[in-house]
Amino acid sequence: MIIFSIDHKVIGKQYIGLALFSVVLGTLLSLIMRFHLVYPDAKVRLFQAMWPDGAPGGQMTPELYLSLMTMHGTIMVFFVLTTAPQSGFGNYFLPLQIGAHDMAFPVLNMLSFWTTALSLLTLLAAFFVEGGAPLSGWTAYPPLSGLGRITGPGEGLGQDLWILSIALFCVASLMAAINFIATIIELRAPGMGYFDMPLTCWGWFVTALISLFAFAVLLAGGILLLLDRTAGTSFFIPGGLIVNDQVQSRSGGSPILFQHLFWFFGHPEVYIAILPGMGLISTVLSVFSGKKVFGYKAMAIALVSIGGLGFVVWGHHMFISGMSPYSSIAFSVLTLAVGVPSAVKTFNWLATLWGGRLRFTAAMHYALGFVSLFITGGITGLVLGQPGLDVYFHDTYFVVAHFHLIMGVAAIFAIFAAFHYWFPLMYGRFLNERLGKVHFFLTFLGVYAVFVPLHFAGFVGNPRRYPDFKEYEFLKSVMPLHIGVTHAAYFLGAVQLIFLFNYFWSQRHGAIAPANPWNAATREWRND
Amino acid sequence: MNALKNPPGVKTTGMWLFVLSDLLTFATLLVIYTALRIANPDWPRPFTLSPAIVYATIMTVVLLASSLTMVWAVAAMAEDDRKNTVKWLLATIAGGIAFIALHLTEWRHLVLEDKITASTGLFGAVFFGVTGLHMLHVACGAVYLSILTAGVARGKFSAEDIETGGLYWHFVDLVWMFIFPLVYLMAVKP
Amino acid sequence: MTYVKVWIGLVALTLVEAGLAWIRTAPTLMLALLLVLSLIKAALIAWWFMHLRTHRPKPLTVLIPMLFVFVGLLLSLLPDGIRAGAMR
Amino acid sequence: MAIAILIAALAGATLALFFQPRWWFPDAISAHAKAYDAHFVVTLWIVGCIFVFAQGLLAWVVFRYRDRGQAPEAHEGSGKLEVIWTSATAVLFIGLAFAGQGIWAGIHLEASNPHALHVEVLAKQFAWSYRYAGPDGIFGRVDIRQIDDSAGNAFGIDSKDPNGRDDITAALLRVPAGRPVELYLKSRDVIHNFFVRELRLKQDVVPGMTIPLRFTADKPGTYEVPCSELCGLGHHQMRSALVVMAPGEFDAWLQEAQQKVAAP
Repeated sequence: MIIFSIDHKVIGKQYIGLALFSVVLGTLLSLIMRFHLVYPDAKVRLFQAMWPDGAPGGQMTPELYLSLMTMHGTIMVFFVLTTAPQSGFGNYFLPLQIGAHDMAFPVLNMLSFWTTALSLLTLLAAFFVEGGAPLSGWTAYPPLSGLGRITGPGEGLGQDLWILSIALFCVASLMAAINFIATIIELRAPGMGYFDMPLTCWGWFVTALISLFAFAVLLAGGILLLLDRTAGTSFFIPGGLIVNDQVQSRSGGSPILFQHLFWFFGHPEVYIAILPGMGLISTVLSVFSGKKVFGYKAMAIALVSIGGLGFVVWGHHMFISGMSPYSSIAFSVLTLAVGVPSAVKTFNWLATLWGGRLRFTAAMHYALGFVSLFITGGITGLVLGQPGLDVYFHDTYFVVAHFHLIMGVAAIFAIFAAFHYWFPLMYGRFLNERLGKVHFFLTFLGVYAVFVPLHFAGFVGNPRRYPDFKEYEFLKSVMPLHIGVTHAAYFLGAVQLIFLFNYFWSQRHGAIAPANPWNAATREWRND
Repeated sequence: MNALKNPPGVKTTGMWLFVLSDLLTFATLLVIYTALRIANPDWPRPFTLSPAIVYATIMTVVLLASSLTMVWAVAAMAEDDRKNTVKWLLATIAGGIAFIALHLTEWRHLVLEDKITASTGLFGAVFFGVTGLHMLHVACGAVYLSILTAGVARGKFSAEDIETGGLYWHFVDLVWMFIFPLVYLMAVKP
Repeated sequence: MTYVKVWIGLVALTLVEAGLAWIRTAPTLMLALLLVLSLIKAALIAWWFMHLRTHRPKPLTVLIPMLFVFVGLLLSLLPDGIRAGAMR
Repeated sequence: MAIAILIAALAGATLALFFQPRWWFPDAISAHAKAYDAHFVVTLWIVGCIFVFAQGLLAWVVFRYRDRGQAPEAHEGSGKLEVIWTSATAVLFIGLAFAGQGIWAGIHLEASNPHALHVEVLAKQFAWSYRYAGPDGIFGRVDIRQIDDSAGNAFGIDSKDPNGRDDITAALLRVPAGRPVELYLKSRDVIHNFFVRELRLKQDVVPGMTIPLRFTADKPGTYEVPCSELCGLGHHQMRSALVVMAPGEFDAWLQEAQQKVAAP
């Protein structure tokens, strides 16, 4: 029973496989989007072959672009950034690191994975139904997403499937969260206190706690939105609407309430993506500088406070939403406060390196890249966290650059580090170090080349979620920037093949790894 | 594989975690209800004291009674008295089914006679949304307890398994303790 | 028979709640009273029926307050409910 | 070693991009926009210094402690250091949060000006309409059953309400320079967003709500208004413009528009 296995290692690998599939798919979608942005009039036979309705004659329609964008965001946030670092590596290594024989509930663990897989299938099914995939973005704000097909293509069955997929994902994540928390609380090896756990375990622990509460709220939001669509309720739909020249009979709801529910989940979700990475990076930096993590306790406390503060800052996604302006002030102060533990972590990472003897393995490269990206992506939060300044940047490419750097690319660098670091335990062989370093340098360069220029499109005021920029005078000036970014994105996409090759090739042909090749102190490397 | 057994207490911890998370889901629904009600001062209050509230009170007492039998089932299992455990579990399931039956009768009444459905306005949406989700939990609980009952009768399951099932059942009851006053009593005709 | 006593208490509180509706208490006062009574009932169920009393409280001492914090946080969307009503 | 150079080089390149003049904010055309720019520059300096300091330190540490066979030092932490950098960043970040509130207060917390020009803004998939109250200064009642885009009545102005007879609807937002303007943002279907780059203002237009937005534009010109909240497949084409006119010109335009409305 390798398919419905209840072994945490197998399930961990299954999650990683699912995330790999999703990340390849999500990346391809983004590359197609980047192409359309700079060559909106191009006719591509391949597009027509793939989407006969969405790209008649090979020229992509705006609705196809927007549905690709929605799917890219959903796939990346949920099926890559939430599954790989937490459910993937967490499942595999958490029990090993705390000396447990397995997760607390192995069957629940298996169910959680298969619910996630079902959720992914449901999401992908949206591509193939009438009207295509939804185009309301990964945030799915009603009324656009709440009224059914009348608001546009993809808003029929496609949107229903999307919500169903998210609801399933919530259920799966809740199961996983229960499993992680129960394992950490109950199954730590005798004598291992909470403050004896490696920081990776702290990362998974806090992430699971965040999931337990954040997904519960998203689940409620998803249920209500689904009721609005299918049962004719009007939780999020106000009265007096005329959509597509038809008077709507609903009344009394408020669209802003959905945004509150969504971001009550949505902001902690950012930390779900990055906290396991933070834990891992602390470990990798410490192992390869030959020192203990500087300020272990402060690091653990910083993880907990980031997780906690992460729940009180969701309003900074809603500064321009029509939310009470007084709430904005409170959310703003709290938002900048969440920068403090993040800065503390950065200082501690630097202090961990300080005075060490740095061994530049591939994993170490990714870890150092993570720190650099974390700084670059993080500090723009100081701009966006101020409501007065956010007013200009909200929904521009500045925001796109900010969150891709910090929750997208930085988290993925942590995943790369995890692969290189733990591959010997997972497959008994090394990932090829030389290929890994080449991949690192090209990726690091590519990431800066793609995302740093996008900030400047934001300075011009370039709104995001536009299929093309032909309509506006002021956007003509950013076209050279976008052309450059698109080409950099192709470069970046292409160099990922190096990693994929390395990953599959090394499973069979990599150098055989001895026990504890990195000289690490944590439990998973011990032979017992 | 799972050769080693978990220490005692893991299952109840897991169930407590589920309960906490699901409580937050229900709390979210109730908070949305509150926000919508604040935004709509003309919120309808369709319930009469008799028969609607009397009926809902009976439903509440039935659900509470099933919690009491559940407590006894857990206590019996703790003493390894499987016969009584099965008896009290069956009583609990009966209570749950009675609750669902009463509830469906009430729904039928609302839909057919008061012409309130989920799509007739925010009151109907909240009422059917919240009570529907709760009823789904009761139904799942009935199935869950049926599995436990069948297992206990055949000598399977430990006291902790029953305790865990009990946690779930009491949680469903606990949620109703908020739904009854907020959804029913706060919607009595002025 | 502590459980029976608790149960009688729960039923009695339920009847008190229904009684509040019967005597047509003013809505705001009634809401406040109902919330207090419901919390008491929920606490009784958790404390006695769910064995919170004897459960090793380790994780729950942190997580139950957390739940309250999150519900409190959710309440911060109420101002926007008011605002949505006022700006209609 | 190589990675230290790369980190430094990429940080330097990022920094260098800030000295190009091509991709930057458009001109500020209101007092608020100028205050915005001033506060942004302050923030940018703080952020820039942190960026240079942190990336520089990272590159230097990597370079300095590269493996040369030295023995790693054994320090595991220092309470004193933690306290210092935690409190320093807390003061800096939270101070910045408070410093930034002035800009925010300038958008939403200022009292309505009694002499302001009132304009209703209506968004729908995928177009904007603007309504002026006309000489009586009162907006006519709205009846959604009378909405008829082809007849030019996007707002659904009730034909029975005398206050509505002199209401002027327009496809562009024309305002006089120097006079306070108060917009009332409304949407007919989904959420849209009203964004004027030169005013540094952006506000969601939420169905079911009427959201006020105040500004005083100083510089005549035509400024594009892109929809900035995803509203469906025509989102990227939902374009409008703010036309700031010299006060005399604006009065002439208003008079002409009024005559058109008066003589059907």
